[in-house]
Amino acid sequence: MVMTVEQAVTWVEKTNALVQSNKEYLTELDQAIGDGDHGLNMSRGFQEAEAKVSSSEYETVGGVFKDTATVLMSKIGGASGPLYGTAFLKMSMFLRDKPSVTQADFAGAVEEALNGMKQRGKAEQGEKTMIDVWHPVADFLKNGQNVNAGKLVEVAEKAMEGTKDTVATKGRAAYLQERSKGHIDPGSTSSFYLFQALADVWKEGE
Amino acid sequence: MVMTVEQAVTWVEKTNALVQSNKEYLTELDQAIGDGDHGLNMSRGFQEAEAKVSSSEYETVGGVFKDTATVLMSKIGGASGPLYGTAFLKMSMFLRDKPSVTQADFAGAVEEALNGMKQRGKAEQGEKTMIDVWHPVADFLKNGQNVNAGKLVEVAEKAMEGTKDTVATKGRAAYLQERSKGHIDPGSTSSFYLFQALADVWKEGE
Amino acid sequence: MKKVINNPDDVVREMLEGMTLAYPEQVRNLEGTTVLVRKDAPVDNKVAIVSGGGSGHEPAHAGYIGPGMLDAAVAGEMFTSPTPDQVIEAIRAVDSGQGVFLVIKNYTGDVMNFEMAREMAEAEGISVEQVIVNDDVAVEDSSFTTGRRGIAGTVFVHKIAGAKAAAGGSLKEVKEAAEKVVANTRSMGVALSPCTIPGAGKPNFQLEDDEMEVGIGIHGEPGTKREKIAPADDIAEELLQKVLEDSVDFDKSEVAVMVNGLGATPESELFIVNRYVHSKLSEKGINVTHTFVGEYMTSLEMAGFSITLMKVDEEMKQLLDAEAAAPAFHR
Amino acid sequence: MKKVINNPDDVVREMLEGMTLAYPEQVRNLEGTTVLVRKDAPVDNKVAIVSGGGSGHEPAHAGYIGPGMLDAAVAGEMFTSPTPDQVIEAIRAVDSGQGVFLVIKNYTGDVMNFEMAREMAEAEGISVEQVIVNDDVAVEDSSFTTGRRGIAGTVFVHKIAGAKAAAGGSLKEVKEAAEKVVANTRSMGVALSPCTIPGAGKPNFQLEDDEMEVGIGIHGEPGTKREKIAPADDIAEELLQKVLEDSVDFDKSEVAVMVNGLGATPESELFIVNRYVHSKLSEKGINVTHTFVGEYMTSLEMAGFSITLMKVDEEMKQLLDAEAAAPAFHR
Ligand SMILES: Nc1ncnc2c1ncn2[C@@H]1O[C@H](COP(=O)(O)OP(=O)(O)O)[C@@H](O)[C@H]1O
Ligand SMILES: Nc1ncnc2c1ncn2[C@@H]1O[C@H](COP(=O)(O)OP(=O)(O)O)[C@@H](O)[C@H]1O
Ligand SMILES: [Mg+2]
Ligand SMILES: [Mg+2]
Ligand SMILES: [Mg+2]
Ligand SMILES: [Mg+2]
Repeated sequence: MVMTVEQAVTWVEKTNALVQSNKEYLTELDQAIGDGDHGLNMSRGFQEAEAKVSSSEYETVGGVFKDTATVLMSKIGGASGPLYGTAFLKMSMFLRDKPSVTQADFAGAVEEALNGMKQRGKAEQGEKTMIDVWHPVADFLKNGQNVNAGKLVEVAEKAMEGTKDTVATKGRAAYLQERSKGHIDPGSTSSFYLFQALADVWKEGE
Repeated sequence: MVMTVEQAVTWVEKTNALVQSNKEYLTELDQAIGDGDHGLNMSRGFQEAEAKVSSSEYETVGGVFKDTATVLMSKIGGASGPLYGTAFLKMSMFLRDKPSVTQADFAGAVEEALNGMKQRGKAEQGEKTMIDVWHPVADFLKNGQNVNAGKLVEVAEKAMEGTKDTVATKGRAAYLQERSKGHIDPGSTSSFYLFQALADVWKEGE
Repeated sequence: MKKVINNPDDVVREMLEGMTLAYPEQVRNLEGTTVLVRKDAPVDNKVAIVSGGGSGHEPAHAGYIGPGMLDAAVAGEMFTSPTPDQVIEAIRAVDSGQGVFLVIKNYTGDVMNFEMAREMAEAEGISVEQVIVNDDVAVEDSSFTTGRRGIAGTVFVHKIAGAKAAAGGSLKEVKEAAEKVVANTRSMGVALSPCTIPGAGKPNFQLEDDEMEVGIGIHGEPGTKREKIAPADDIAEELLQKVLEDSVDFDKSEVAVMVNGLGATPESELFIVNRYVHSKLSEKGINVTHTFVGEYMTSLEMAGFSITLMKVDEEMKQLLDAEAAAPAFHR
Repeated sequence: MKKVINNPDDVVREMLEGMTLAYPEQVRNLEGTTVLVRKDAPVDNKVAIVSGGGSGHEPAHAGYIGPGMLDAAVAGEMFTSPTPDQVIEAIRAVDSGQGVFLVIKNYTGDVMNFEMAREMAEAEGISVEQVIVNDDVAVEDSSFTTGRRGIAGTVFVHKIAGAKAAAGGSLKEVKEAAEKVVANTRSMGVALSPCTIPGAGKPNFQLEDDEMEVGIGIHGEPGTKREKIAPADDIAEELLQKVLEDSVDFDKSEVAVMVNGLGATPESELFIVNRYVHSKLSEKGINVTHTFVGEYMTSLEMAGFSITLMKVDEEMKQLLDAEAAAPAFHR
């Protein structure tokens, strides 16, 4: 599985499509344990990111991710803006000088993204944040075996659903303490959409 | 029909009883076309008036009315406070030096009250205010013939109900213009209670 | 009804206690009354300004006590004019010998209670003058009726009469300045939700989720008509239009603007309205010299706002700019 | 959802336009940004103070721009921290060479976005320091979690850091003053009704007619527990108790008090709470030196309030008293 510039653009577009059609659901998830703006934030950010990358010309995947990072960073705000911004920025930096992106490159990029996000958010796995989705996905990609679209969705979905039973210790949901249990983390859900979109891209490329 | 000091006190007491048990109704009437405080105002004022006159000793009916006036004036506020205050003040002034009060005396007192209220409120009959009750009652008392409890209630009640079909041009309901139609005037209703209480006093004296 | 109160009967007294404790350097309570006066009242050689009315309009009226504004504020029960015995206490406490000026909003109750106090004060030899504020254009003006209500424009009267008095104006001059404000000030309001008097337990009217009440006063009364809710610009346009069309000729004039929140409207929304008002006035060649956005004359927890325009001349601009140091109004 | 808005997407921009039009002598908008700065920024030879956060807390943060307080306020979308590119614009615009001090409330989003801007500014050679405000005792403090929220106590940080900077304090001194405020300030809030982000269309939670949400923040989030509504004194007691029991030793100390309305609570009710707070503190031998009652840090149209106590020393009292002339804060 190699990622082309075109696929990178499509990834952003498909993520946007999923975010837009699930905008209200993301907001509802955030209303339960946060401040109810996650759908608005993601929709604002990815709308602009899609507009930017689909109207620009790119030589490299890294270039697509760099623009995506810049737009997300300057349009989302909140907690998710710097985190998604950092994720794409770290991926773009890792892939900077790569004219083509192999699966191993991509796995390395996601690993870098994860590390950047953990550092930025001072969060570890198990704190009911989007890290809980990025972590197993990064592991899965790094593993290298049987990496396919179906498995990717499976891993991401399971991770997202796993956030339901944990108590938040980072992010806004942490203020709710025990009351945060029983609700899926909104950021984990938007991260799930991101990887679902990636799986769709892969499927089309098969 | 002569009014004794005791009867004057009972009048205030009975008025208070009616006001207290209809407090919410008076407020509802005022909510429809005013600011919704008439029940509160009347209840606060007559509660204190009763407390005052039932715990004091009086030589004259005028004395009872003077204290009633003072309490109403300093406890009700709003539009109804100065009006009821003026009414009792004018009655007390008219009856000042009368050791006993005949029916003619009382009719004169009410006439004086009406004039004082009209002057204070710059209102005439037909403007959907308590004047619309005091006016026919004053006329009825002045007339002198067949003055009895039943008739008094009849006159006052009819007058009160007549306010339903008029458009307010004085008081807070005037701001509603045509929309004030179809609602009974709250101050006319509390004035009706006053005269109903008077009729009850008369009945007991029969 | 959800309220942060103890007993409904104690609301006004406890509120006044809380105010006095909040502003111990600025105000004091006349014992046994519902009157707050300037800490240093009576102020020598100055005409004193007394305002007041029912409670529930906070920061009006006590929030406007201070140098350059009011000398006393008399609080009635919620939405109920104060009684004459309270008003006379205020008058007595603030008169320095230069006379006392009463700012009265045009409600039958306020007018009667204040005028009775005025009669009593005059009988005691105190010079008293008054102005009756009636800025609300929602209500038709007619000499046969009660006339128009006084609403947020009252704050401009406090400011200008207060500044005139602070500048050494005589009772007559203060009255003239206040009358100029009244003659040049027009307001209109709208409600998105009603409010509840603590003792009443329920609101005077109900609104559906898509309704607003236009031409609202400040006592929770129904307005002059009910309409479907509209975008902010359309609501502002409707109110502004009525204000501009009224008897003051605002054409090419200079104006002070007040966008006043009625209680529950977020400030962000008031600024959105202010933006529209400014752009519209500038389109019309009307020059805004002063702007006030915030909660100045509220109606308990009512959601909604009013727009006030005051046409100003040089003197009024100067008086608006003059120093004022009341808890709720600073220049 | 009833709001006086046009398009939900335009709320913040239109609000900022309305603010700029309301205070043309005090603030200006950095074109193309959501930043308002002091009209005269950068102020020579002064450490600049920058605050900000999501919108919906008005008058915070732009209402605190002015001499003696903030040099800039950065507005995010409703309840959403502003992005680093906006914060850096603010930093650049206000730096006079003496450095820039950031006041950040302890929310992951605010912390991350402001810190990214700080990194960028430092890379450009601007000295930047910051304080993270976390006054809300409703949330347990633990180093393993996000920690506590920053709420109304932030206004005391604005005042004291602002006064220190105005008095010529260095960046380090401003930071120390701000940290002293954070170390000595504790708050807690309660909601009687929720609020709605314009774009979300409905509130985050619902309350029954007899319920209140205790331990509420300022973003419409659910609180830490739900209880039956109680008399004002009991609610105030519950909040005050938690504030007093926390890690600041208020015993026999001097304090500044803030009773902050969250948006829809009538001022009369805030004063009733203030009355209780004063009487309780005086019982305990705690001396109130300054009192602030009003809407300082709101949560859109939420009904409810918070109580903040700041233990003060001589320096803090002086800084509290120092002149300040922001639209929403005057001394
Ligand atoms: N410290 C953190 N590290 C990683 N992710 C975080 C952190 N804090 C919050 N998040 C993620 O951000 C999501 C919330 O995003 P959003 O609602 O857009 O921002 P905000 O919380 O500022 O309103 C959470 O659901 C969580 O997944
Ligand atoms: N100018 C007036 N003349 C006579 N009665 C009046 C006048 N204005 C109001 N009223 C009476 O007062 C009543 C309202 O009293 P109340 O609700 O206690 O005072 P407010 O209107 O100040 O709230 C009205 O229903 C009406 O009968
Ligand atoms: Mg959120
Ligand atoms: Mg009434
Ligand atoms: Mg009334
Ligand atoms: Mg947010």
